[in-house]
Amino acid sequence: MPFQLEIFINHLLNGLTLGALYSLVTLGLVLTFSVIGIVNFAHGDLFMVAGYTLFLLLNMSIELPYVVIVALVILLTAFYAVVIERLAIHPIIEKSWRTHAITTIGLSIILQNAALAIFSADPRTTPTSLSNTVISPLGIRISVQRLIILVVAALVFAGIQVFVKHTKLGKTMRAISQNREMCQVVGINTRKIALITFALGGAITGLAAALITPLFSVYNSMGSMLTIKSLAAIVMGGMGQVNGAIYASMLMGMIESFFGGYVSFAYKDVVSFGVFVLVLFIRPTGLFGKKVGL
Amino acid sequence: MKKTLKVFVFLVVVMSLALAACAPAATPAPAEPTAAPQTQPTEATKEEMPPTAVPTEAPKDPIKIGLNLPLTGALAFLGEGYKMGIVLAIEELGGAIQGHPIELYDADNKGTPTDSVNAVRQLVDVNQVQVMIGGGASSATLASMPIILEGETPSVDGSSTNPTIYNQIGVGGNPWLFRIGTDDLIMGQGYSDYIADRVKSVSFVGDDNQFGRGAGQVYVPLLPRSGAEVLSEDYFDPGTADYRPALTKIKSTGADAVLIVMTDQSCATFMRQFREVGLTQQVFARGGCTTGLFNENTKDDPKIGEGIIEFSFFMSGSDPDFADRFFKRYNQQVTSHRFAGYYAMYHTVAPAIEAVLADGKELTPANIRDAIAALDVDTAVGKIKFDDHNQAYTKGSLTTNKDGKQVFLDEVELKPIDHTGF
Amino acid sequence: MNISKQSLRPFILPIVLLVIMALLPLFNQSGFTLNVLINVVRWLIFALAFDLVAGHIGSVSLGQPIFYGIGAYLTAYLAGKLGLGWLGCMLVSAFFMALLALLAGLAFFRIRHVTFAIGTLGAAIVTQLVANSAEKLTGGALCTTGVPRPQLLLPFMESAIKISKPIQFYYLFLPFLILTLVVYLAVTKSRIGRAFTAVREDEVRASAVGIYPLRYKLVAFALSGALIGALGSWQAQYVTVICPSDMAQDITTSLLIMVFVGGAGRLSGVIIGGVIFSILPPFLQAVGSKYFQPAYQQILYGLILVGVMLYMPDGLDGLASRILRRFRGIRKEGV
Amino acid sequence: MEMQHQSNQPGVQQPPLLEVRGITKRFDGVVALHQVNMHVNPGERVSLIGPNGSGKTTMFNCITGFYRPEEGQVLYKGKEITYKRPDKIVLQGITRTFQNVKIFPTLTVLDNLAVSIQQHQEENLLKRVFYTGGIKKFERKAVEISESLLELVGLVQMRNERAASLVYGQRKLLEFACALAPDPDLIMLDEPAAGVNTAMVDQMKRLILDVNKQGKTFLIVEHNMGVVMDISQRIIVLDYGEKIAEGKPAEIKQDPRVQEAYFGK
Repeated sequence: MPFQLEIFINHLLNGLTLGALYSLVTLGLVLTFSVIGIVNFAHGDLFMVAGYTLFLLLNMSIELPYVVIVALVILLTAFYAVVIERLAIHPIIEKSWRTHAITTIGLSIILQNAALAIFSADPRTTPTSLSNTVISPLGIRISVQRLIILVVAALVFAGIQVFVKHTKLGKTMRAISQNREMCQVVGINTRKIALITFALGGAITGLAAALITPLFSVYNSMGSMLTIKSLAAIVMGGMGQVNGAIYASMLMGMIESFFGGYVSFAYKDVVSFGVFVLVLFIRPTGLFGKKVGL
Repeated sequence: MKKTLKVFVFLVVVMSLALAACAPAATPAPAEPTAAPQTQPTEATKEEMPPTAVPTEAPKDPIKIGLNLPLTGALAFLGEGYKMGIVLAIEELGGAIQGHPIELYDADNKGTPTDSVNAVRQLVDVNQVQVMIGGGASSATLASMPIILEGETPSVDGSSTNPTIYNQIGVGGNPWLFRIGTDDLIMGQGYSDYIADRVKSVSFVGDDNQFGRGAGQVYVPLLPRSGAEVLSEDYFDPGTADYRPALTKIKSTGADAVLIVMTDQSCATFMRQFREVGLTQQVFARGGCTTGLFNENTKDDPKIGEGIIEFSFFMSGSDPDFADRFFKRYNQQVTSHRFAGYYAMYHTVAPAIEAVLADGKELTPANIRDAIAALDVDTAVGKIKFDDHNQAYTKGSLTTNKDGKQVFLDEVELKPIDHTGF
Repeated sequence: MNISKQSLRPFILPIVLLVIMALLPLFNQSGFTLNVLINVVRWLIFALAFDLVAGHIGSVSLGQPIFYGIGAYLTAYLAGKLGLGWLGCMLVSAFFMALLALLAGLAFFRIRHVTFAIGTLGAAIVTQLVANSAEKLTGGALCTTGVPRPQLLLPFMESAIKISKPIQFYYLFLPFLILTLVVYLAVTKSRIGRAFTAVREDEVRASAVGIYPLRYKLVAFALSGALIGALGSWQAQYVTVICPSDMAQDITTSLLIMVFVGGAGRLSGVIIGGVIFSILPPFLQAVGSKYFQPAYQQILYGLILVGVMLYMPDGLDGLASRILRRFRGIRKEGV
Repeated sequence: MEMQHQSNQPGVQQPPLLEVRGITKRFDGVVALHQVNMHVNPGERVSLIGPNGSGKTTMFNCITGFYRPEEGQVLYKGKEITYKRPDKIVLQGITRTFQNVKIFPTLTVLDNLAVSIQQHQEENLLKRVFYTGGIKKFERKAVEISESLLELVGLVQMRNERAASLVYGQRKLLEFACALAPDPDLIMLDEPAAGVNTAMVDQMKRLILDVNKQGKTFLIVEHNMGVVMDISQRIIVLDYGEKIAEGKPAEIKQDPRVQEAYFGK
């Protein structure tokens, strides 16, 4: 196959959007992991619940503008996250990682099957008018929804940088992520911060779901793969480094796009997970150095 | 002390939830249109619908029918679809056949071989059903075949499309399994010729499951033989994939047409992105690209599915009346699995049982098996009549989408085909 | 000395279990019962092998189904293409899976804790995806079918017995559970088990008493891999079909529920969890399929798992022994 | 190099049991130890002191193989052990305790001791699997030793309790007993008197002196100056990763550099 620049640019763009998508999903998870030290195996399922929320809101009898719906999904997902934190995470927060992992795996089973019981196994689509509006700058056709994802992802990452470095709450979170015990000693209420972090992670996940599901569909077992890809990104990014996880997500998007496009789709996940497992062996501390914390 | 109390409270909560789990089945909630009907209709058939037979007679022995279907896991939508069709069929039968009330027994095979063995064991040994309806995953069917043989209970299968099965049933060794759906090889021959008559090259894309992969194994070698080159072959996890990279690749291969083998939901997502990228090739499909559910999922923009040519069996176009009844009952569109479930029950199992009763014989699994083997029923999709490999040759149909609606193009007679080598 | 008294106690439960399991078919020989019993045996072996790693050395490996799947595929090749007997298949599978576990262990034990769990999960997914895509090797999503069933050739017999009835499978399978229990007890109730505990609780401290943690982790991992590989080999010959879904994550989920709800790292816990959660699903299905939708069942298991983690971190076994202890205490006071 | 220490002629001073030569250890550019030399003679009681963060525990970890120093050597009985694994070093006869008391909480008190002994009894893994007869003998021996040590530290009545149920002081005693269990030549204690009451401090001091009389060598990190002065024959002082003084307790007390390091100017 001859090299075609247009095709290459298309793959690049696809990789970029896929990466943006993965990193938006990863962001919520890496925040809670970094600040609270909990690996939430039910994170993808929270995304799924947010997706169904979007589905219900779009199919209400009153038609709301999309922006309002996005805001509602963000708020509701943050609320779900808070409920989950209070009921299941809060009581075990001081226990071992093993307890964290198994509890959240249990949560994941509950959420997936509750969704199955309520919504049946049929995937639901949540198209918006934006996902069918296509523009073609420079001859590359792309839907407005996808562009919005790219722009919002960039804004969210920039926002997180500002938040962590320049707000009091952000600085506190950063401090906790770097040294939990010391923070407890100096009187920071780490439990309250944990709750806030969960809410923030939920809000970002809600935003991600509200933007991304219109391009795809939402179904009960979709969370597993999202959780696993996010976890892989977090590990590759250096266990809890927010920026590292974002870069790793972008890398996975690029690998999938280029390997799938030029070699084989059947093996694209094999390759992206293969890279992840290799990184574990060669650099267990992650690809981007071992700076601790946010 | 406080700890013990907590444990106690927890146990009470779990127990009450266990009880609560029964509740939705016992008291059907007012059906929310989008929610699947699940057990509600089953209950309805059993409790609310009195047998149509003369009420003065003493109740006759029930007919026990087992469902060996994937009800959870990745293929749950298949099992649910089957069940919806079966439940509708039973409702239309009035909940009974000649006064014998119909009882349904579920067994979840999760679409996996191991659980399929468990499921058939349960149906045969515990529920002691007289006949089973199965379908969904070919691997599950293959694993359950020894148990079906050993349990000596007939099973009617709607959509295990793996050609291997053909060689193992009927004279192939297992007289208890019957297929009303044709397999990939039988369908593939006709459709490959049809495609090759129209285009010179094809890009193949499929769901990454038994359905898509199984079709790939047939079409990728058959198409070149019919005269159309296959330029790429790719599979995707149903639902998850961002198809854009694949679409970009298809664009770069420059194939004349795309052959999609996907179920309804993946196809809707795929086609949406297909249009986004601006591809204009002819789209051939096999599976769920012109179904009611597909059109439902793309109703915001009917242009998405416009002009797709699809080859399928059990399509609503071939029995529009049934499609209407189905929509009325569930407020959902029919799919080929929902269709297959209905046909397996209404046009296969029910006539066989009637035949047994008409002959004045006992309703034993063996008698039902013989009756199924002897069936010759005319339906909207052709005769249900089994050959010596227990295969019925229902008709295939060609359909397309026009203005967001399925349009019936043509029927295709399917013929027996040599299965050696599979 | 009290040590001898203590060393007897762990044998009581497994012996009772084995006696019950060996005698049960005398009372009920339906294919369903036997199939449930076969499943109990299968899950118990799986859970015990999983517990060697997750419970005893504390490395929660979410990749154990890899050994199961590869063992099964290997058997399809050995039995189907090379005509190797059933026992031979199991032994060869066990050997190669132990070898694979050693190699994988050398790589994966460089990482720890939750990273280890995530890494092994990643490896499990890669393996499943490869099995799904490498159609020439595994049949892909269409599965490998037609694995021959075992044939038993006993001395003084003219021709081999073809194992096809559930009861034959069951009694051929049961000794494998006995072997697993013996291995499990021999390892965990000995000095090696003490070293396992040391490694699980504190690797630094373990090094400081002369224990090389990696060595013990490898021993546990290889043993677990061998047992699970043999189990996969067995299952392939029982079901005759092997699919990539046989390595799916819900197997790991079931193992986690059995081991951690029952009580990780304790034989009685694994037995309690394994028996309950391999009998409950088919029982609920068979008795209450009208009422118990599979989705509700799964929700229930999820709730139990979360609830146990929140309120009974020792699992059902811990709860049982606490109740027993209290009961005994009351009786002693009364006397 | 090794020749130096093999002079076993009478009259010549015995070679040191442990010798540390020019150890340097850095963490992310921060120098924790810089070119430190020190030695411990057989049968001696040596204390390693210094303000917080002066590198005492780092030195412990370098000797016992938990850290890999960037420069320098550690010699034990004249043989280099610098880059050996911790478990190998233990088997050569150096045991240690930890600053933040490490025991195995779910093992019984007796098993905590037994597990400290077992690795020394048989080093070959294969032997452990196939040589069951020997194992039983080893096990009896291990229990015997453990019982006598429990008597020594006064924990006999707790023998079958889970170690998790011990209070802090008892845990320290157990850890101490574990360090004695495999009959080592050099015992390294990291703050044996920290966090326990005065009675326990006295018990600890007595234990150390008693065991030392039986010929065991001690290297101790300790903050409690009273204890250090009472039990040490020689004291080594670290500050900012460098050795600033060494000598008998009385000399160290007078040393101006030590006073400066501890109390500032």
